[in-house]
Amino acid sequence: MLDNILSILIFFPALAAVLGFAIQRDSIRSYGVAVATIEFALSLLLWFMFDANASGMQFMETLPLVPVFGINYILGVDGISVFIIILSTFFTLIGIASLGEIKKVKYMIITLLFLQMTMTGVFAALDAIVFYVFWELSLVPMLYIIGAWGGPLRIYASIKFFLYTFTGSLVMLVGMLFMAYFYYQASGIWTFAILDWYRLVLPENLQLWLFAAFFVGFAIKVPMFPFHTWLPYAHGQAPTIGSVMLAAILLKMGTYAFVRFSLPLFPDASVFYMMPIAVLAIIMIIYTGMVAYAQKDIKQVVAYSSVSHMGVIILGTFALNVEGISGSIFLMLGHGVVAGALFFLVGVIYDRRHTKMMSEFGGLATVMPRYATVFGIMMMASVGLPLTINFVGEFLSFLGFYKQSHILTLLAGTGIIVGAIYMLAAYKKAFFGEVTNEANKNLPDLNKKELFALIPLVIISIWLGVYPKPVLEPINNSVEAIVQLMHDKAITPEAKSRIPNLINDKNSQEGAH
Amino acid sequence: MLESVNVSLESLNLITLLPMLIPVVGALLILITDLFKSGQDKSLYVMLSVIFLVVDFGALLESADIFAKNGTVLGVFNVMLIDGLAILSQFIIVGASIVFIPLSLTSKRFHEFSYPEFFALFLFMIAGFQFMVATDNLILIFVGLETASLALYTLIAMHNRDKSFEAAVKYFTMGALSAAFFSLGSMVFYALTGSVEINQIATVLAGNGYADIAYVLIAVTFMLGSLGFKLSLVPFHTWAPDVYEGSSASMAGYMSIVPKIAGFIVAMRIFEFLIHSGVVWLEVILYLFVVVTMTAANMWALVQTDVKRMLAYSSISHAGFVMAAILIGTTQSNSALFLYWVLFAFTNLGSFAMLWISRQKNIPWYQTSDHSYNKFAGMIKTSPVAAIIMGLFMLSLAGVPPFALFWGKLYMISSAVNAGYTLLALIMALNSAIAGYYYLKLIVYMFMKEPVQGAEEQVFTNNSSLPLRSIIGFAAVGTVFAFILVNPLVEFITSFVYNSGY
Amino acid sequence: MEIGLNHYLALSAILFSIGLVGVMRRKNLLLLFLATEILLNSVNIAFAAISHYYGDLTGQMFAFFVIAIAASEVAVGLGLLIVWHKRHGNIDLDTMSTMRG
Amino acid sequence: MFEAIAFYLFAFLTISMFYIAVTTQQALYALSAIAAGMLFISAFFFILGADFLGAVQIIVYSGAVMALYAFGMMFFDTTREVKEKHGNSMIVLGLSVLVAFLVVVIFAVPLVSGNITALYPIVEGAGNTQEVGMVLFTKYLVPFEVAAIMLLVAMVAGIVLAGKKMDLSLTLMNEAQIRDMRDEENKKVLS
Amino acid sequence: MELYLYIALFAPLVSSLFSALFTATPKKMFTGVVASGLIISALVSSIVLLVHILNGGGVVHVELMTWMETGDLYIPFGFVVDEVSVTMMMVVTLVSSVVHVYSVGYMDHDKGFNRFFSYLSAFVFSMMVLVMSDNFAGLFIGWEGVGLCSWLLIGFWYHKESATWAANEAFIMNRIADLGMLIGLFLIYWHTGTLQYTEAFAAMPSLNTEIVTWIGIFLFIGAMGKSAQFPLHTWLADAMEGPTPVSALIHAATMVTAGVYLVVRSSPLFDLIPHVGLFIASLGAFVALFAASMALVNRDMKRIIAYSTLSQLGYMFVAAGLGAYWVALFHLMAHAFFKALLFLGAGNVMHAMHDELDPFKMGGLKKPMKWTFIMMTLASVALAGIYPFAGFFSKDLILEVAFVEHHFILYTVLLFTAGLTAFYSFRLVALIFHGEERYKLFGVHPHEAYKFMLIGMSPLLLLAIIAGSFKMTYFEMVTALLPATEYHIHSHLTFWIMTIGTQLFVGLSILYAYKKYANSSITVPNGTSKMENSFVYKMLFNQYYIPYLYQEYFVKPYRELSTVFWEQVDMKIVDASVDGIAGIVYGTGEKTRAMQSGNLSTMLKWMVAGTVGLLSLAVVFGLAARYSGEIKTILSGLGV
Repeated sequence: MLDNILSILIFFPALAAVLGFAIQRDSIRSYGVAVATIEFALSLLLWFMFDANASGMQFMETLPLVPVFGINYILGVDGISVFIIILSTFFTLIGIASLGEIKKVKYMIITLLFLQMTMTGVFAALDAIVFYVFWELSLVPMLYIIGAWGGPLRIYASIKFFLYTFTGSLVMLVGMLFMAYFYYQASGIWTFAILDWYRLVLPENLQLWLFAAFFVGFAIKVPMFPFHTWLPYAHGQAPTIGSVMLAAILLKMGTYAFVRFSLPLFPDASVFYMMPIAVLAIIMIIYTGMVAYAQKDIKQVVAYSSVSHMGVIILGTFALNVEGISGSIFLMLGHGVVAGALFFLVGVIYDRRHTKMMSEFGGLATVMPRYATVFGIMMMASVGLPLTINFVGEFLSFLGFYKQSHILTLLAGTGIIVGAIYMLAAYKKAFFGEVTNEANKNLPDLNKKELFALIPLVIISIWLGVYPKPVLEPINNSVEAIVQLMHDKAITPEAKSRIPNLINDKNSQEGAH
Repeated sequence: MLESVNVSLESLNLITLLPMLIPVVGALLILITDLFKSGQDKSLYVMLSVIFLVVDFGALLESADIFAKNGTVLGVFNVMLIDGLAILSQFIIVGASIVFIPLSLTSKRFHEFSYPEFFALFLFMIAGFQFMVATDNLILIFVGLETASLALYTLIAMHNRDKSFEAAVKYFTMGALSAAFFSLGSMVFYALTGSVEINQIATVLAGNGYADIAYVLIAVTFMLGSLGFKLSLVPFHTWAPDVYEGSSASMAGYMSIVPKIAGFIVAMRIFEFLIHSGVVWLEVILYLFVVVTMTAANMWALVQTDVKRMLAYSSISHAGFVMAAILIGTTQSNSALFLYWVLFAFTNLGSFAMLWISRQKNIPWYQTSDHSYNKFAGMIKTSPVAAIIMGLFMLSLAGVPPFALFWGKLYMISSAVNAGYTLLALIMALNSAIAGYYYLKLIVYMFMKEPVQGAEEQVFTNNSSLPLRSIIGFAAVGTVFAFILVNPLVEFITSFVYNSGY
Repeated sequence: MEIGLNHYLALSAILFSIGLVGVMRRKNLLLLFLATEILLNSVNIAFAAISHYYGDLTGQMFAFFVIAIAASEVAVGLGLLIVWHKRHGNIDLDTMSTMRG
Repeated sequence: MFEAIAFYLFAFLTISMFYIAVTTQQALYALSAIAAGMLFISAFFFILGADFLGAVQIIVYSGAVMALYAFGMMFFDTTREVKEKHGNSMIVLGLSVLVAFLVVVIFAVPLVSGNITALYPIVEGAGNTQEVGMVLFTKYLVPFEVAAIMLLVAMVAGIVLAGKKMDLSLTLMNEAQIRDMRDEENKKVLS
Repeated sequence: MELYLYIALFAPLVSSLFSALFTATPKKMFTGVVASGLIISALVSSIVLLVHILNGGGVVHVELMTWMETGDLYIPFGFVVDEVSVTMMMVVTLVSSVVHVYSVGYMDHDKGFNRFFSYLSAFVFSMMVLVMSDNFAGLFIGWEGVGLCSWLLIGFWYHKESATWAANEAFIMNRIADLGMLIGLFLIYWHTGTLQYTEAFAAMPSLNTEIVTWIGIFLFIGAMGKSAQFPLHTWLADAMEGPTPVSALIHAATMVTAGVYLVVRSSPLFDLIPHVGLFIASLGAFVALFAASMALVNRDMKRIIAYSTLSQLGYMFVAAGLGAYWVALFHLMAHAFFKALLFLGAGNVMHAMHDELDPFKMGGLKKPMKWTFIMMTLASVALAGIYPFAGFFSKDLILEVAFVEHHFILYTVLLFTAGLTAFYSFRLVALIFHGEERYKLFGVHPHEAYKFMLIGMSPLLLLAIIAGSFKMTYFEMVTALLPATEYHIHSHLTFWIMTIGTQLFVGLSILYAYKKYANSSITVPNGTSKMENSFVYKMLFNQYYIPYLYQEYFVKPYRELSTVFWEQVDMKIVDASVDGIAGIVYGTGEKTRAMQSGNLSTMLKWMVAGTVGLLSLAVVFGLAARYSGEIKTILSGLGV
């Protein structure tokens, strides 16, 4: 059974979701929690069995799907993906467990379980087409969540979300087909297996084109400036759980894909595009940070802050060294936890007041001290205070990119200032001051269900901020493998010099000792 | 004096005629049955048709077997041509017919099904299509085409509403013009080569090195006009939306599959040798057709208010998409055409069948047409299973993986990529994205809107019966589990296409 | 003044164009159908001429089948017109535009 | 010489007939013009030695088809002047002139690849009908049979469309109405 | 010894977490007591460690666990107790112990009593991390941690708009500097391969000077924020919105000196780059004068003390910049004692005056508040640098350093500032404690603070008086780590002239202050006097208009630019272009659907038109193919 743990992780929730149709409406919550708990336990088991010292893929599974065309069902995890999978199962669990009073709760839970399937699938897939399948499929549950439970503009938002990302990923699909074709030309074998593709060294001009094609798909998903405008709508309209899943997991697909595809497949192109992408990332960091400051709706603040943080992740990824990439992956987890928690928190107040306008609030710290505390902790985590989860990632990302460019890192670093400005300003508006609005005077503080969702997030965000090693170490091992692969594959001298050669480094160090 | 001709029976290869004869016999049998005892229930005729079609399918398997052993077979004075294309397309034609004809078994009564002639004509039409694809003789293509078309016009009209007559007349008139184009095109080919057999034409043209390029272009132009009409390429598509809207949903779904595959086979036979011999003009023109058809039809589909009409435009767009296979003209692209069409058949069968079971006899106040979007509003509340199934079909049409049509798109775009048509591949991809919008629109209506106040609750089971539900279930299963089918299909199709020299 | 194949082909083209004029111009469906007959006939001339000049019978065969097709089309077309006429009392194609867009 | 005169004469006649057919406002004129044009075309067939085709043309076209049209004309009561709205005649004119010009220009170009080997050569000494029959029932046997099916289809279609209660809608009638109708029919049959 | 290290480090954390448990409950006295107890235990541990170090017990170094490890980067949670850090630990734990005890009384009536102790102890913990860390990353943890606690504590009374605004200002300004610090860290890492102090400093001499300069500059930018050096100084005065014990602990004694500590800690680095050191010293001197000048006219008791703090920080930077690290650290220590005392005294006054801050509204308080009067006066004396108080030893030393290093301009500035310091300090004392009892106009009945608060303050008083006598012990201790430069003026005559001259100058300033402000004619200014309308007064009173400039030229444009980015750029350009593309597609469909007019004749025309179009293209192509040769000739003739 454990040989197929990844398949089980993927399809168990889907199966459970199908069976869920038969469950009575009253019992569906318990059912959902039970399924999500099992799924989460399975993912923990995955972690438990995961060999942290190995850098390669583990728990590989292979099954022919369309063998004539080289499409196979290949799964596997390494240090990069295993934690995102756990994060996704975790969020599904607390998402379902803390689900508030909503209409059609049964459909919501079933949809979430389907979403869980697609998320695990994306991160576990090692075949481009299988990856693409889950990648696209993940849009559907999200579309439904936004469209059916969202705010007044939900239909516009959901369609925009779907079409925008769909368009991007179709371009990416063309890129994948080209990649497979080039592989076929080089080796005479059709394959979409990523690990096979890793071995293909492409000439630089092809790399540039393919990188661009993949980039469109990934960048929209991330979302990178200027492709980000679907995100505020999606977040603004989505129900709490939708925003949480979107921010915590779905956005990570884009950045994860950069690490999984763009970097190892196209090292020269990565170097070539590094600076333009860094500029985009900096625009994301600063510009969206400023836009976040101008928001009046607290959820939009968090939404734009997500974009801003994703910029840091991108920057770290394109540092193309171990520090930066590890940091960016860690920041994916960190941002997942923090942004997820922030959206939860915004949802808490929305449930009570049915508004997200900061002008409606003020002085909440007096009325809801626990809420204010948790929000404060999460806000500080979002700002990237040391000993919180985000700091580790941000620090490493910036540190990594500093190797590539001083000035750009300095510019990007202003993100920590901009981030503090919008977050603190929002917190001040909502929580500080006198309680002026009559409706806020008797708001109940966090209840048990909400605490159940939030306390673990607080614990994680501090635990991993203080002691990131158990997570960072496996990530580091896998990233080192990728960086070394990139160095070995790089053709242009510039790429060779930009991407560190770990083996030589180690040798020279040993020699020096 | 003329010498008498001695023909041995073996040399005729009459087996090549067998698959076409079966539906003809079936049709005659139905007519005769009615003659002896009229007023029998439609189920008898449906089952008779299905039986004959199944036998036909069996005969096709036999032909496929022969093809696999001996390669391409000529028969009956070399008029019949049983190659891979013929067999594959007949599989699609007959297979689709087998699943479409039971859609007549609605629980409500519809005019056309009380006529045994309906079923007879249906079978004649199938025979016509089979003749059309199983030959490379322009005369037989023409006659087969007309047989099928005339039957089809009648079948549409028999739905017996104002709109269906209007549709039939429009279709008929344009069809007549198209027939004229076809004959003119054939005439020029004949003038060029002294032959009306495509192989022969190709040989002669290649022999003289396309000396009369102007004539060739005229022939191609008129052939394009005629086949473009059949395949609903823009600007020859104008009949399609009206005809789809005017005919019953089951017939519309049928039309989106079967006549087109026949048309594609003819187009493939005529155009591919031309493209391969370097008629650049044709390549450019086909490129234009593909792009314009895909894009324009998508844009029009965006603005539709009726689902069936939207699906009509979407079918046009899909046809444009598949037309790319002929433009590309590699073995892979031709295989992709068949793969795409098989998967498309599953999905379209499902979606049109869904429309068909929700068909009301009278249009309620809140609908502007048979299947206007707001009829489906809030369907998830009133009939969740139907909504989910319909959603599946829409996602499949949009090309969302892993549903059926995604694999078709994947293979098709891949063939474009492999043949170096990068831009085309991108345009195809982007068009899929545009198309996403209108399929999504239906999903939005079904899942995200509230039902219209006072709407009938039972509209989605209005017309359903066990056979219809089974067919929808079959289509749904095929759509969802297509990924299992893809590999055997690709292998099978590719070997047939490759062995036919395409 | 030798009459060659090209003469016939040109004649055929002219007649075909006249047929097209009719097809485009006519609003009365019956007369429109008549125009389509012109189209088919013009092609038939060319077929016969090519057949003659090449000494090959295929052209005549084609023409023969075209005639058969034309005849069957008339039957179906008139059938449709009759039904329409029964319901609407006219056969003007301007009246049939309930479906559009 | 005779051939040339005949060609130009008949060409002139057919063109004018067909021109009248597509332009006249009188349905009867149009019908007559068409019928005449068909006859003139059969003349071409005779000139070109396709006697069988000429005969068929006269019988089928000028006879059967025209009779059908004539019948239709009476049925539809279009013997009077036909009122047609002509929207933008410039489009029609432009398009058709363009077609004519292009096709004629191209067709005026002599075919380079002249020496075509006839696949089914016209045999000296045999009558045209014989030859046609020979080819028709060997090479073109299948199309011929299919054509037969096509004619059957057309017949059935014609009968269904024009004859069988297409003016009623069984879709919209309820069971009782249909039963009444059936009963009435049976009565007719019995009486 | 490691046990003591852990106690010193984690006792505050435990204290913070313990208090945190009760944040949501009403005031509980025992939280304050327990917190104070734990902090005192940290103090005791620090003393033990100090003794250990003094006895030559050697550096105590522990590595708790790995924090970050990836690629070549390795950052542990390492803590070191050496001569420098133990000094800081002493200062921190001592002042915080006093402040904790004091706060039990001061926050007596506050609803957020428990919360306050939680924050305060958290601050102590962060500060301990800052000073004890053995690497730059750990320092940065503490650095940000104290920033957070400062934010929490400034904004402690979060219902006050001004408090929360000040808290945010402080945090954001510090963030600006932190960026510089981060960049400094990155530079260190990428050029030395480590962030450990010892290894990094060991590697630095071999680096390119340019790089070391940049490292120094960026680290100093970090220090500027925390220590509120110009131009990042505005937050410190605004930070006085927080409770007074907070001001005493954070904004006088400990956190603001972190910048100095950083420079001292990085002494091996700054030794390599004297030009940067000179800049630091110059900036320090400038800030010393600049802040003192603002303190001259201010009418907010706490702000005056805050400006004085700022000014003293300037002194420290002068010393540190000139390479006299031990002097800087010594002044840091001494300053911590008397400035904390001053603040706590001010706290007593505020308590008595019901949070009144304007000294002009007080006067004559020496009678009801005798002990406070004594303490504040002595603290002011120490601040002014009168022999034999602590300030004399430390501050005069700095003047000497400037003199010995031949930076006479700096010396002059500092000397002048010393006079100003004396003046504004005693202006404050005079206004509060002497003269008419103006507070009676406002119906206040002042009373002395709790006795235990006064007793709690007494260690500070003691140290403010006697700290100077530890100079040599201290010198011997820290020079084990820091450059042991002794600053002696070679000529004895000069030395005496300078010392006595300075004392005289300072004494005169004090007298002048008393003369001007201790008399009974002082009234609450109403903006009408001649002085108040003078340009200099206005400029000083408005803090050189710097906060105004920041507001006008940074805050407002930032806000407006943000709005523009959102409403104009994001919505109207980026998003609108996406929607525009969709709109074009949809609109094309909408416009061209008329092609499908539903009229059969139109359909037929389209069909014919399509064919004609194809034909035309065919003819064009055919002609082009036919005459390709001729076309080529023509084109080549045209020179294409």
